[in-house]
Amino acid sequence: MTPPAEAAAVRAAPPERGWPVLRTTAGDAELTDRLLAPIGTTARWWWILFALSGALTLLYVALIGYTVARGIGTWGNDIPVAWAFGIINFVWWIGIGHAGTFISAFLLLLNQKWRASVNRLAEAMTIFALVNAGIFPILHLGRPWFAYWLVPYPSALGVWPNFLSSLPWDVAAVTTYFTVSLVFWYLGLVPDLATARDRLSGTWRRRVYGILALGWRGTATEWRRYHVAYGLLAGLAAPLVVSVHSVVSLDFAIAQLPGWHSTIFPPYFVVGAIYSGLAMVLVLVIPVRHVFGLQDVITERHLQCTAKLLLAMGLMLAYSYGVEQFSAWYSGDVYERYAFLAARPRGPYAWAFWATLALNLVTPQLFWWERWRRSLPALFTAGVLVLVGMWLERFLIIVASLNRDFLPSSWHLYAPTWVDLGILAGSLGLFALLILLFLRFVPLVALSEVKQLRHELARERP
Amino acid sequence: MTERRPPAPPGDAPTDAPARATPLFPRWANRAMGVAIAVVFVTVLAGPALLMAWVRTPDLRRQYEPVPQPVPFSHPVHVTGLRLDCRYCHATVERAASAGLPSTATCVPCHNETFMQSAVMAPVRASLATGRPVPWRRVNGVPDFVFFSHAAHVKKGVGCESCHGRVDRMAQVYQAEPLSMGWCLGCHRDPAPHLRPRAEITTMGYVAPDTLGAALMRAYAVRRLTDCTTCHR
Amino acid sequence: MSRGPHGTARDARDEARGDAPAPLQLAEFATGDELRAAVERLRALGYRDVEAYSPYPVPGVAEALGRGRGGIPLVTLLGGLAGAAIGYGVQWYTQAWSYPLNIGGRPSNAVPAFIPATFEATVLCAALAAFLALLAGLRLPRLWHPELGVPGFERATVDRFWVRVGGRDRRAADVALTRRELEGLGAVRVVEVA
Amino acid sequence: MSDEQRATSDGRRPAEFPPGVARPGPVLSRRDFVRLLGASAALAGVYGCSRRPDELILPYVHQPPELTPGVPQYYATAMTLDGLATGLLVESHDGRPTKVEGNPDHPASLGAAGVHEQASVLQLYDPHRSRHVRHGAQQADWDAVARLLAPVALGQRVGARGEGLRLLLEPTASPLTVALLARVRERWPAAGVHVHAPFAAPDDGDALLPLPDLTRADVVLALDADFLASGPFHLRWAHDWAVRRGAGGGPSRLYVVESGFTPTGATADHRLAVRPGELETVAAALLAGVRAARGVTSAPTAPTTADEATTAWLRAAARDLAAAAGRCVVVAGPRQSATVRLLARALNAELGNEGRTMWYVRSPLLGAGDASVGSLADLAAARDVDTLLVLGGNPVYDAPADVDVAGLLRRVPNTVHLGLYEDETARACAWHVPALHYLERWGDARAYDGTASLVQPLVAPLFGGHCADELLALVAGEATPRAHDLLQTHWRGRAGDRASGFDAFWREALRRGVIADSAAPRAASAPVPAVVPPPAAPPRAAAGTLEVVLAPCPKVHDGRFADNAWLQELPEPMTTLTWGNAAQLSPATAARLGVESGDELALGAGGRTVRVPAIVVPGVADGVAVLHAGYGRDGAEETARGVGVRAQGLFPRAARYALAGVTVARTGAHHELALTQPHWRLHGREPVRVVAPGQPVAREDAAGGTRRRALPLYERQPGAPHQWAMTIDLDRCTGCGACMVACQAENNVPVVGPEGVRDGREMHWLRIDRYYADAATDAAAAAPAGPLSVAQPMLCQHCEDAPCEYVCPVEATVHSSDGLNEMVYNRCVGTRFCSNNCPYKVRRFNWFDYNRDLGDVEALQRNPDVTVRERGVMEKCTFCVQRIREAEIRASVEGRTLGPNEVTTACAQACPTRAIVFGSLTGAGSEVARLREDPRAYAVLDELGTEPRVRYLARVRNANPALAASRAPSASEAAT
Repeated sequence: MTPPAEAAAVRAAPPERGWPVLRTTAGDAELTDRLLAPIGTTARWWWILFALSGALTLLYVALIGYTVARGIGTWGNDIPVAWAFGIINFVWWIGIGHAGTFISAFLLLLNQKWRASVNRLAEAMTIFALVNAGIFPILHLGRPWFAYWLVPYPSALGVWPNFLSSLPWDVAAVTTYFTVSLVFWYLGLVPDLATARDRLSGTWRRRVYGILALGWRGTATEWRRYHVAYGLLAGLAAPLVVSVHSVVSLDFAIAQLPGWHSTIFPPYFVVGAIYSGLAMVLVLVIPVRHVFGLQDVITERHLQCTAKLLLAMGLMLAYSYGVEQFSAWYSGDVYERYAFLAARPRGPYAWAFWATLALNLVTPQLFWWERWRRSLPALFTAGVLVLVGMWLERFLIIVASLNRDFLPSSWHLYAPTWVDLGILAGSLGLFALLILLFLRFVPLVALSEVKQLRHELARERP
Repeated sequence: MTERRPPAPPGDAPTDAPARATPLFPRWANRAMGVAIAVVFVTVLAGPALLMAWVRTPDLRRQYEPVPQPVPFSHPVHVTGLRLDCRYCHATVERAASAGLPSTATCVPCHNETFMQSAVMAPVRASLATGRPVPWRRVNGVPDFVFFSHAAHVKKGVGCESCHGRVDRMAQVYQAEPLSMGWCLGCHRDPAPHLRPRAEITTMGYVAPDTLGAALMRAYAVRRLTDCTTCHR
Repeated sequence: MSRGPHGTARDARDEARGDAPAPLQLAEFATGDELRAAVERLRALGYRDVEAYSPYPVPGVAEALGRGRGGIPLVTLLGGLAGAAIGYGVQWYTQAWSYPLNIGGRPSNAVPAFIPATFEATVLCAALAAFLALLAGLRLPRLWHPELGVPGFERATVDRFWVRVGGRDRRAADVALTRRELEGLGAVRVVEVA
Repeated sequence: MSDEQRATSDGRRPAEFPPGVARPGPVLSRRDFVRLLGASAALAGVYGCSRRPDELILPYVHQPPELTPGVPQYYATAMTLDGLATGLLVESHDGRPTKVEGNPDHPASLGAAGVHEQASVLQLYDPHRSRHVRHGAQQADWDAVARLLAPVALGQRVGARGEGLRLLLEPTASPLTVALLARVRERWPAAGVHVHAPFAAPDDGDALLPLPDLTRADVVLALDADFLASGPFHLRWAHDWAVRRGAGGGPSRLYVVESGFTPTGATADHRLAVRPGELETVAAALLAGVRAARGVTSAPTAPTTADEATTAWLRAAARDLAAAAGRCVVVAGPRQSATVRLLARALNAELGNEGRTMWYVRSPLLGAGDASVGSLADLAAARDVDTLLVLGGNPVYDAPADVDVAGLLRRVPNTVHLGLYEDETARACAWHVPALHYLERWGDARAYDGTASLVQPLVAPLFGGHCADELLALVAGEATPRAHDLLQTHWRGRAGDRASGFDAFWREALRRGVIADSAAPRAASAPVPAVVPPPAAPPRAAAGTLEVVLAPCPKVHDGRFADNAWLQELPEPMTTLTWGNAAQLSPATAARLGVESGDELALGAGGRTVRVPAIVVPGVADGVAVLHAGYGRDGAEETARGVGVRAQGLFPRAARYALAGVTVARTGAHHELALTQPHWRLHGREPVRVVAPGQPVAREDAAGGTRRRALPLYERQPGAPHQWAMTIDLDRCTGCGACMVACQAENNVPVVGPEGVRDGREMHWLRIDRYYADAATDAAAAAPAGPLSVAQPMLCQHCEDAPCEYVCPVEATVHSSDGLNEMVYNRCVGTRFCSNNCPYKVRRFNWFDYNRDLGDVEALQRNPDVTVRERGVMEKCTFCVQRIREAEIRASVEGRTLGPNEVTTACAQACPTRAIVFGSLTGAGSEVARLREDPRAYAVLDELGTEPRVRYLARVRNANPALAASRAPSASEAAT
């Protein structure tokens, strides 16, 4: 057969017959050019978004400076609510990070084909979310300039961090997670950077990509070992996904506060993390595939797989909520019972409780139906709603547990200040800024993997 | 070349791109890259290490740095020469947290009129005349959140020399020890080697027999005090 | 023992025989299947120092060339073990040895509390070990390679498939013969690397 | 909300921030910049070992023999309030008074010191004190005053006999002042002397003061008398009451009849809430009841009171009193009508208490029973006054509403004011002379029981100034009077006959703080007129009107302490309200008016209106609103200005303390009250336990299951010789708050201001929780017995398995070998995890740099033995570790071992009832070890296994069986 005929054969596979993971009709060269096209884009929308997110980032920097200069009192925190927005944002961002590693590592190990075209973007999302997640634990300190005291180094004082506390565990977990994610991401990038080096124009730009590509040539040896190492990293990253948010959950679970002191927290947090991360993937992928016209590479298949995962995670989350309430009731402990059965549904933050349930548990039920899994607006909206819902969940866990603990005499309400809100907005701005830069400078789809996938699919067809 | 091949996917028709002749990097780029990476790696590792070393340097702590005083008071002359006991001037060392600096009046009994006229004693004369104190400059100091009691240490048999060094040999007094928390802990964890009989507290160059430490620990009821509130209150 | 991209032990032996290295020749192929076929044939013809280049891993090529895992799994394992040892060691030293304190009445060597940080250290060291082992084994970064100057070779990372023979391989000593054989394998073109 | 927003959130926000309260500063001030530099240095790993700064050491030129630099000294002196003295020992660091303690030898103190005494040391360093003599708008000097009052010049204006001369004094019992006044009157026979203070002892010429002996009273009944927590002798009475309460043979029983809710009422076993107008009827009913119970013939039938329950309550109380005849006491509040006080007298006589548990002393106050001393009203009425000396006090602010002091001061050509501040009165006077703080001056004073003390200065006047005695001496004709000389001449006259000679007497008087056997003789009985004036019929509670009570604020009293940030931020004992006052209403009344806490009310009477926020307080009598005086100040005291509402403006002379028929209306405005404890209910929890006499602490928890002690999870680590611990007896604690101020003074605890309190950022290391039994908060507020309310001092419990410690990532809070939960400020990075995990929520965080903006003067009060905390670090109660360590060092210096009861904390030392006991568990005769074994001892939240070192002793409710039916006391009552 001659190539054109085969092309026709593939083209003949229409989207409605099954859910093709790849519908492109382009050849390797054309595909490469299309996927490299976003690099160096100068579209107007890009510049507008860049300006907006840049402005928010500047606000972020300014408010961080203000907080450090004037004191953490510029936030709304009080006693008993000594933790609030700072930790909420930390948990929220690090949770979002999880989907990237989940998609790239788990799906690789499970040999899921649809991973190929979204893992790059998802991993980028992970790293940028972790950048934010790394800022908040330091910023929320009373004396951030001593944050390095949490690192075990031989100081002239002769004292050390305390590893009974979960906070040094956090330092270890987040650092490890960030480093491994970065290495994993970069390793996956190397072949594509080489492609960029060889395909793009402009000597200096090519030199930059050339240096980053480390001199990759795509020899059989390179590919062989590359896959060994990549697989190992995936194998290491997978338990990391589980461990990191488990450790984060221990920041609460090792405390004895009613509402925190719960054995279901680690799995509960991991599920919630991946849940919010998948939502963020939807929120990012849908517009990106649209503006860059990648519908044939990132197909409806990807979106509906994400939607199914969202539904699954949502159900697990519902289970976790249920278990929390049940064990509170079953324990018979007066403090637990009050925290879960009285304070949350009827207390001062009941609105957050009910909003959390509505957003996190009701939203995903949409995706029992295929027509909703197909609908881009529905998917995008669901993503946004879940992101809000997960932020509120953390608000509930932290603020609503702290504000009414053991002794009624110390109960006190909490309200954020404009600084709190500004910093949250600023962190969103920084995240958006980094994503925009990523789109402009980095191949946003794993070229070699997509090509390989395309040829595999071609081979599978009769 | 007649073997059956599975169909190649579409779009593999050679689309000839402009052939580039010149390589992107010269041959020496390999070594350059290696060197660059090595440099980055070393600096990243060495930076913190150097910092940690630096905070332990005498320079940072102004150790061994003589402090010029308004009156060129010579400890060698008074201690070695005149055999004055430290407590003659630092009178409250045995009963108060502060060892106490001598009031101007303390100088008078020994320093007769004629000697008092010498130029170096001008500040002392001024102080006596105006009633304003002589502005001595601090040599040994700890931060405000550290509470140190001379009396407690002296009563437990810690000699002046242990922290202040051979003052009898210092023409100008300087800080002899680092006075860092780590340094304090060294002695608080294992006091025995640093103890001496109370009679020898002010002796300079005293060498305690090895066995003495343990005995003194019992005699003076010395405890290993590593509780934070021993010093931080 | 692994057979590196530029050979190792065998090279040494050739070295001993004092042979001059054969000139490198590159052959371009249109599809991955042609590449795999070519590689298999070259091996059958007895070429020892053969390397294949492809924009994506072509199934069977690495196997045909008998490429190994380069010992990366072992290095990773060792890295992980070292990480575990360091992780727990640091915690034990700081909490139970250097300055043991009464913290909430807990024992100083609190094994359960030391698990999370130990685990993280393990993963971190293992991952870094794997990455470094890969780079070291492939002798990367290496910005300059002789092939990279060859016109058209840049498409090796885009949509074309190349084979290189020559180097420390007596079978490739006869340039003309090798060239004929390569063309015989259906190469779009054959280039001799200067 | 941010500072900036908060500034606008509340109309009554003070114009200026009080001393020591963080102000919203520039985004990056120079100091911040310097700090950031320090931070970067710290990032370089240099912190704690940074380059030693260049410092000077300035030794004495001539070393004072009695002084050792760095070693504090104690001097005895006395502080007077409303003319009566409390003896004190004041700690001085290198010449700076830093801390006030009670004088164990003084009858009014017995070693305790109340909130006002504790806080007075801050007033000494108040930067808002006036610093110059002023005449009109010009700055003048003392000589000008001397010229003004020089006999010749004065005579020309006020006439040869001083017809135009008037003196207005605060109540005083100072022998020197009284003597000087006598000399003034010799010199100016026609001069008028007037005394005014809004809350001084009765001014109706009654010269006899009741002096109950509470150590022997099995039954005590208080007629609207807050004798445990306020008044000139309350420290002593609280002590005596606690002694009897804790003695063997069962606790005493306390009945309280009152209209507001006071600490005494909360301490009562049975409490009756009545409107002020009903009190005379109630007292009469009691007398009748007692007579009936004692079978006295010709007992008049008891007047019927408002309702059946009240009558039943009174009958039971009367029977109980009668049963304890000779072993009981009836006390009436000093501000009650003569009728009530006479009825109380009659009751004590009827019960045969006189000479047993009840004695009387002649009031040492100037003008007591002396018609020649006029009142403020007389003065305001006086015509052709030429020269008026206002020696202390602030009548323009606190005079009864219908006494026109401002007009008087406008009328009089020469008005001279002596005071600590340029207050409202000073501004209305032509002359102002800065007064000396009592820690700056020489003088003398008498206590409630007549005991005399010398007042000696601890520090040279900070801002210059003079005392009343010097001014009086001027008027009496002395050219250059000096208080010290005046005092010595005065006492030389009286002490001359002592064999030992004057100098010995002088030294002894200064050393002990008490002049030997100077107390007034006790009278065994007081005359009771044959016919006690019949009780006035209680006013009909007209619909829509309230009876409003004016009470001295437990914190700022009549306003004289309004500039004291410690007292402003001290929670009011019953409401925990800080930084202001509010109209206290019972839940029923509030419901009837449809108001909630914070809603602003307009209270109107006699054409005068006061707009004040309401606050709902269970236990206040229905139809009654209680207002605290001392707020709404408008003087030069910046801390006080604009805080709260001036309640005095409502009350005419005829009804100084209680006004009926006050109209009430909602203004619609709402204020966010600065409460430190917004929640009073227990929600089924048992932080406080209440038991019947002899009953041990309940072993059942709320769920009904038996409470098992949590097994210790970890083996104890070897400890030091001493193991420090504390017990707090809830049956002795009245919640007066002295411990809170003592702690604040001892430990350099900063003040955060009203915004800080609203944001839940108050810094008190020791707080006093106030719980109300839920049954009470809901319904029974109106029930005769009133609600059950318990105060609980809550501080760091120094848990042996402390939840805060294991969560700190940098080992900034760890456990010491002698059982202290240590907080290392300089190691803290401020994660605040410890606070989250503290089930008692006793940890405090420096949200801002509260100490940065301290003025140089205020900084002088700081205790040099305690680190001043910087921004961003956690702090909390340390068991006064600085005292422990100092004591240990002192002991080792003296070559002895430290006794178990030798060290005490600031709170325990200040407590008048000795409710707080501190010491070591080890060692023979350890009191705290003994109390830990008491059947009433329990640990708060012990089910969490924190093993606290603080143990509480359950509150005892010694109910009268006859009344028990109405409310059965039990642990569950406090819990459910």
